[in-house]
Amino acid sequence: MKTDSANNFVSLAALTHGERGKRYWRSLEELSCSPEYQECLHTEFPENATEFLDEVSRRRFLQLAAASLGLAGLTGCTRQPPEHILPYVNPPENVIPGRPLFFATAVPVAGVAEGVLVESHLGRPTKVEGNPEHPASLGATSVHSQASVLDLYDPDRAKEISRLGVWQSAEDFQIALRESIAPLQSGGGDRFRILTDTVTSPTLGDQIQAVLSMFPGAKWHQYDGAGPHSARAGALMAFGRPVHTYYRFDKADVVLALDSDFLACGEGATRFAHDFANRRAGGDRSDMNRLYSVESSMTSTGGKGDHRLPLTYSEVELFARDLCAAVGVPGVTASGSPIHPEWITAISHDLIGHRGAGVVIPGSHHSPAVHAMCHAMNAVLGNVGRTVTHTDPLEVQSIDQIASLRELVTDMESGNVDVLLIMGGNPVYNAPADFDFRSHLHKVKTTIRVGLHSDETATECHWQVPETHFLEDWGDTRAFDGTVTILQPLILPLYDSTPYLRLLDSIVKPPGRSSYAIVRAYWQINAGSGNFEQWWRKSVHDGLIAGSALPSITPPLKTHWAGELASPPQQGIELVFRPDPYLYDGRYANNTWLQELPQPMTKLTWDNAVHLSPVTARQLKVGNQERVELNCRGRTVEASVWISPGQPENSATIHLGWGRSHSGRAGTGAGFDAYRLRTSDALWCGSGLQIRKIDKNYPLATTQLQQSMEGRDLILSATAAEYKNNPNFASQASKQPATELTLYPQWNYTGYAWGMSIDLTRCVNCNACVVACQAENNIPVVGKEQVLARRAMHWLRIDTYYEGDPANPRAFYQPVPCMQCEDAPCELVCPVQATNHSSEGLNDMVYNRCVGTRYCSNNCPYKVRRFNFLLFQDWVTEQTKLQRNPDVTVRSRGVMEKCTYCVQRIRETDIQSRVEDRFIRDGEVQTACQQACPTQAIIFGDINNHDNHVAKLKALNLNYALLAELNTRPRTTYLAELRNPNPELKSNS
Amino acid sequence: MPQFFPRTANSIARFSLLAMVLGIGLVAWLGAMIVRSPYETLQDVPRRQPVPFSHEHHVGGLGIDCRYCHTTVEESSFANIPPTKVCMNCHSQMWAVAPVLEPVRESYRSGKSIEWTRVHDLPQFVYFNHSIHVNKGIGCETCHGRVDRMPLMWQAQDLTMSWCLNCHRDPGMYVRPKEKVFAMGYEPPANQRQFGRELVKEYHIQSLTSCSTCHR
Amino acid sequence: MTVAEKQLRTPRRPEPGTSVPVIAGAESFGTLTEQITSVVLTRPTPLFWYCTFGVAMAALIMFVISVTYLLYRGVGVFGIEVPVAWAFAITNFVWWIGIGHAGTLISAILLLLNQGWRNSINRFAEAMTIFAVMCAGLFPLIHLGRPWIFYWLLPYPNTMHVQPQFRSPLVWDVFAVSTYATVSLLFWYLGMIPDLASLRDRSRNRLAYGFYGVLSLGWRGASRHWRFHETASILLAGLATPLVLSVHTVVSFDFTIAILPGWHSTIFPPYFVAGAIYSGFAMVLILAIPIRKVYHLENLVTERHLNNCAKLMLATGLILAYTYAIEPFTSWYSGDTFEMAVVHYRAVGPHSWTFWLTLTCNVFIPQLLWFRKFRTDPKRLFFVSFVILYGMWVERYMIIITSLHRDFLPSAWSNFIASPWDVSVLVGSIGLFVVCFLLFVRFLPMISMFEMRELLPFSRPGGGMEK
Amino acid sequence: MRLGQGKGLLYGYAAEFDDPTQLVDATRAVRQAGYERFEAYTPYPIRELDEIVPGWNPLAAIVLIGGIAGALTAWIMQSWIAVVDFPINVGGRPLYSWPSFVPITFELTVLFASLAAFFGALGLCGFPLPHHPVFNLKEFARVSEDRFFLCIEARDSQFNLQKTAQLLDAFEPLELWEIEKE
Repeated sequence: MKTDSANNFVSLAALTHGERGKRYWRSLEELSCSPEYQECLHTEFPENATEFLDEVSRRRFLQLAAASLGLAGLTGCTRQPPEHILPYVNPPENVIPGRPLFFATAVPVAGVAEGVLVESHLGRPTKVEGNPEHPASLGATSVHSQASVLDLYDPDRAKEISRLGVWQSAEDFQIALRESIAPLQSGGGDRFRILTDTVTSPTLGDQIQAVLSMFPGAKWHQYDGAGPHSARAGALMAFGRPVHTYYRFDKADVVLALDSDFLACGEGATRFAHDFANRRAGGDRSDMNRLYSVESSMTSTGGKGDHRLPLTYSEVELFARDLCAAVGVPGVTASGSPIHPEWITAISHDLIGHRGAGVVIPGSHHSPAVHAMCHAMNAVLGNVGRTVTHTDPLEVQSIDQIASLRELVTDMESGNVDVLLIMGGNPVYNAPADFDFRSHLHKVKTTIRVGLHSDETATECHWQVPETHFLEDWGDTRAFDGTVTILQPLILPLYDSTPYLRLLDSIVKPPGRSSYAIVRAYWQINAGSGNFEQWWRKSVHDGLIAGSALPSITPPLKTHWAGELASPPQQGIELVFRPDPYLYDGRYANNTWLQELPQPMTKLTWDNAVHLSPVTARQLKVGNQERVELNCRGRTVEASVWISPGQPENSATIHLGWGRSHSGRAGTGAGFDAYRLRTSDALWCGSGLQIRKIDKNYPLATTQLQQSMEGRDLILSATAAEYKNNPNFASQASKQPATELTLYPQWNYTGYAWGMSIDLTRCVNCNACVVACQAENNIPVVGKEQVLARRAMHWLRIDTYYEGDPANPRAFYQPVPCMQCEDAPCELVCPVQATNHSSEGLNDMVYNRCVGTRYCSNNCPYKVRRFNFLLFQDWVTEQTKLQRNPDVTVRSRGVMEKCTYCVQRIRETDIQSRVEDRFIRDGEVQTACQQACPTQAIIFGDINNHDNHVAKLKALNLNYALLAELNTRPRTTYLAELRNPNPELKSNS
Repeated sequence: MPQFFPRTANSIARFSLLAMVLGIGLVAWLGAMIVRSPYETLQDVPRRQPVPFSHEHHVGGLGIDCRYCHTTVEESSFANIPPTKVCMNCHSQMWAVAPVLEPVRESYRSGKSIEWTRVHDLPQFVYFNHSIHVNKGIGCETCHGRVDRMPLMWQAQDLTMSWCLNCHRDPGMYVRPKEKVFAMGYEPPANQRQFGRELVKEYHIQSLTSCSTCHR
Repeated sequence: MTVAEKQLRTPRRPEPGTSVPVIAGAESFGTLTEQITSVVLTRPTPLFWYCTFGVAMAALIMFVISVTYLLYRGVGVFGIEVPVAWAFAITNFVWWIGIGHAGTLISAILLLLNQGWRNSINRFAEAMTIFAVMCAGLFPLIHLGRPWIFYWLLPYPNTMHVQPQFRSPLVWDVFAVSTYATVSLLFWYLGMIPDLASLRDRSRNRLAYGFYGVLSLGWRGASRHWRFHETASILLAGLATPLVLSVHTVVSFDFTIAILPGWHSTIFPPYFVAGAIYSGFAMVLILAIPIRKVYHLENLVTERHLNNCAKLMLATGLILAYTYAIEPFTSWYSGDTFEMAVVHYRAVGPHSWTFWLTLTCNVFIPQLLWFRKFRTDPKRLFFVSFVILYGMWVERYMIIITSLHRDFLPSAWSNFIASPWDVSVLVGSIGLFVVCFLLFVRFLPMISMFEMRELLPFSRPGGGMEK
Repeated sequence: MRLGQGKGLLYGYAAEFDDPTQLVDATRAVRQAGYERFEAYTPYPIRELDEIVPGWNPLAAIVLIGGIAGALTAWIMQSWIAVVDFPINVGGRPLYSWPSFVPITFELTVLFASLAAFFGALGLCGFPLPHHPVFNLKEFARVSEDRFFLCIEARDSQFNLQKTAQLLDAFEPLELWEIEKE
């Protein structure tokens, strides 16, 4: 609920010192009073003066030189160098220079894909958009899909075949491969092993099977560092067979997330968020769904919850058990000491009250028991078949990956492996520490590694073979519901790379078959009857194979396990591992967009940290940005501390995927490696963690130092009930001055008037919009040192505020782009008219006119303007040039920039419509953020036309303008957030 | 030191004072002239090309329509430079062995593009769109001049921003009937102002002078 | 008995109501002229001059190096960030401009008020103005993201057909500062012409004669020269007086026109002007005290001058103290959350040290000036002036930083951290100033001789003198 | 050159005083005697001479004109640029938002007026004029120090070698000089 602004000294002091009803704190540093913060208070010139060369700018040295030469070119009095045009020799079909083309394909993340359309400018894939027809996307995209295009152009990708670091030709490799595996065939090939990432691609699976049939003794191991190991185990418990499960939140009234961050990350998140938001903010918002979140770390989903209960990992299991008992899962008895009984009763009543319309979803990283119990509850509550769907596993071959990897390791140890073919994954980096994969790997005669990067594994293998990026070659993959997409290439391979398919094919058949041929061949057999050509064209064009979703199954529930549920012991501090929301298991570590993308809750960039609750931190006497040594049963790693409000006590969460040693210029050395603590017996949670403080400070680059609202009405929110009583609470709270009070008459806009509405109820803090904006608008990455210096360049940021008790605060998300104020303060103070208003009410920013006084930024109350303090734009790396959007100016040093409402898109559509002599239709222009948003929290359009979606939203009584009292008259307005707490459950609402 | 300065010093002093004032003015004026001069704008400077392609011959002489080569001018921002294949459509038959056309044949054989030098080269931060102009009755000639009289291509206008604005302020003075867009040597009627105004109405032309019209 | 003899014989009596005469000790037209011109023409340059010049030159070189690096790497070498996009450079700009103001005040306003005592300090006060404004002018330039196109802030016929945006205070600044610099320069030079003639007539070598001969434009001291000279001086003084007030008002507009809490305040113009004169007099004294000592000008720049300057400082200082007091009141009275937050964070925020240091330097310590000892004893006065000058820099720094670093959206808050380059450029600019000033002292008449002559007995027909 | 020693063409007679009182008396007498082409040279301004030595002073008028010119230039320039030359919507303010035009108008008024004052004064003094007959007299150097000269030009209709000399002599100058043209 909003808090009214303080209006005298006394209450201001109170508010900032934290005695006014709810407890506020200024920033966590201050809360924890770390010496580092104290120092920051007093010293004005600490060691890290902002301009000293950081990673990014160190490698930018050449660019600086280039830039300073370039400066000459920027000044008025020199001519630009002659430019050359290279026309096609034979023009390809339907390529119109100056107009992009869109191709359907899918982005596979750990084998689970999201259907996308990829924008291509004269053969350069530049931007990924969602595929509206694809079930996993529905037009939206995840963070990873958006960032995947940068992976393609990653200058640190493996570029050539090499043996022990020496360059080899593809032919040499073929020969070597034959020679090494040919002798094995005699012995049935049991000394030949293939290790892959999780494989869902039918064709690839088929290829592997073909190889296996040629080497009957050979074994195929799969390992994915952050894969759904315990989900599978849980399914085995519950059903006695591996089962894949997904959920239909559009049908769910009550959702209980047991340590699950289903809205922001994990397979299907994009779709889940979409369905969830529609049930939450659909129609007249009279029937909102309700979300309970019980979790062991602060996540976006938790922050979104109507009720959030922070429990340690093991407590969550106990909680699940008590809940099972409460909803009447046969055989399950409540644990001796029920934690938070009022929660159990409230939630169980709610769930039982909504039989068939509830969802109990476990976190993929949680224990098998919790998964089993969730299955059981969903079954008992009759949700299965309605809100919960079971199918066969997505994987071609579902195996216990840990066991499989253990087997491989033991065989390597005993020297039973001659040839090991590692395709994808990165076991040397992310295999459980107790496996000691690295040293055993050296016992293998020939190790062949096919992968995108020359990473930890590649450097330990004899052969290193570059893999093709999914945008470079043909293939296929499955979505969360099993829907198959045929991947089509958008660009020829940038490097001399070998796709899996061709590699495996060359083992069983004479080499030379293209991936295209292989994929076609597979589907020719499996497409079923009918005209294959048509089928093929349609499938490729649509980006999915119609009706390829896996059929739903209803496996009988087993409850034999119910009796022997042991209450997991907890001693000391629990260590919880989670896949990183952005880097996943570390495979995206070299993606600078993801590295610099602020983490959902902490807004950290370029680092991971061990998350501790304020209380635990105080007990350990550690503060933010201090270094500690984590000691988990003898294994130690040095980590930096981040105090996370909402983190349960005696529990430390760390994200996997950081601290890479061979990742590339961006990923190497960023953060610390959590895998070093991770053992096969405690994959996701290890107890008995010792934390020892080291006297070392380690600056963490966060983009938001202050996470309290200081009692200002920045985010208006109310409960559903309050909203029913007073539908106009938002408009009443906003302090928009009356028009007649202003000195000057209002400017009136005929024709189009572009505006945006952002629905705070829908936003789930997934940050897809931020990356989308970065990709669309050629926004540079600045590097950790510059983020520390408060110079991050994101045009769009998601402010995350906490309110209430630091132990379990309520979180608020607020995406903040340029507000495009009608009475823009920034324009008034620009001395050179570099920013001013367009006839359609856009707050134009003219980079080429900007002289860089930065006055506009000072005068922007929303601080959404970004300045190129140094040469942030990468001018030398050829690959990154390929990614640039040709419709957006590439800004150089010394100019201001900011969100433009994607004016390039507006203009293109505008011109198109005028050529056709018509008006722009509603929704025809989509901003990049809007298009990416899974929950349609962002709606953009012409507000002069009252039939438009955006105009209707702005007409809602929830609509309010940020800082309206300043009379800037923003074109971007917000819809106040509504929550739906359970009246039965008083606490935390 | 009685009478240090000679009598002439007076006139010298006065003159140097005058010279200083005039000098400053002159420098300023020169600067202004230079930035507007072909030296800076490259206006009217024929560019050297790998193949001395003559618009005069092809357009003026043979009367080939602009769109035969610049195919995308009506549908895209970019007017498209013809692929080698387009040249070879004719030149595989006529002048099939002319040495001057060797680069074209070479390109066709090797598949390597011909490197044309850009004549109308706007800065990177300016986004010009051909399709909208052509579709709203702005003739090629208006910006590109009498292409049918250019043996080697040159830039007929200075392409400065103020030049763009002339038309964007008052399109009526430059617009012509759509069917005349690709015509060379079109004579605007005497009552262009009034006639233009009608066309502007008919074609729904709006004069956009917002910055984001061209700068994005 | 010649006039000179009479003058030398006449005992000096302090003017009614004062303790010390404007000119202490016996002086005649000749001795006076000799004393001042000899500094330039005959007397050997003192060691003090060489030492200070050496140090200042070193600082100046550092300035050049810093600016070169700045141009090479970008304005990001400074500590500036978002939200604190302005910091040291703008602080320095305001500080230097402010210092300039005292010069104009002394030369113009005191001239109009017919304050004879000003005659001995106005010349180098004006010089100080010019060099201070010069230093000030550099900062907005090097502070631009793309300094090489600074001229876009000026209206001129260009091929882009785009002109400056006249609603922006920065454009006002450009006009105000350049006007101020020009007018100060004209005023300064006009006043110097007769004295340049004195130097010309007394210079013994051809080079010097030529140099001062050209500069003095052929001044002969004819009565009609004096007629036009006097009228022009009075008119320029009349023009410079509103100008000097307008300049710092416009500078304060840079902040008041913005909507930031802590900036958006109507009290700023008078507040800034007072502050400017305050710091300006501090600088005048910091320059005057050592110089009168080194060049033995105690009889021309007397205790009386120090006393008067000190009194003016005290007065403007009290005005400043008042505004400090009224600011929190108005923000409290407005009941505006943001305004109050700024006041709050000024007092207790991460930059609170600036606030308390400001109060100490500009309010508490200057109260010592109530004591006569501190107004007349050169050492003590020098100390107080120095504190004030420093305090005024910190004040501007506080105004800029504390308003920017915590404004409307807490999510965008930050704590500014300066970079070494911020400091080197500031120190370097001081070097530039001192170098210019020392050159002025060495080669130009640092005290207005013709105005001093008017203060001598028997300078008026009938034997009187100027009051 | 003392009287009678001159060879070259005569520019005029100059009487050298060390007392402003004498100078003023002498000048007044010379004026009464009907001379027009004479000039008093002093080391500092002596207001009494203003009434005695003939001449006019249009400086104030020049400055006024300069000021008006400045004001008009500024206001017209700003309004024209904002409203006519390139009308741009800046922050929703009207094109002719005149209050913003005041500061620059004021500044340019002052600038133009000051320039007028300075160059007006120089012009009226006839500067630069490094060469002048009076400089032929070595002793004239002291006029910028402590001596007061009264000089009557030979081209004055009243000028007469004896009479003029006597007239000046009557005021007991330290010296009576004759100044040559060359």
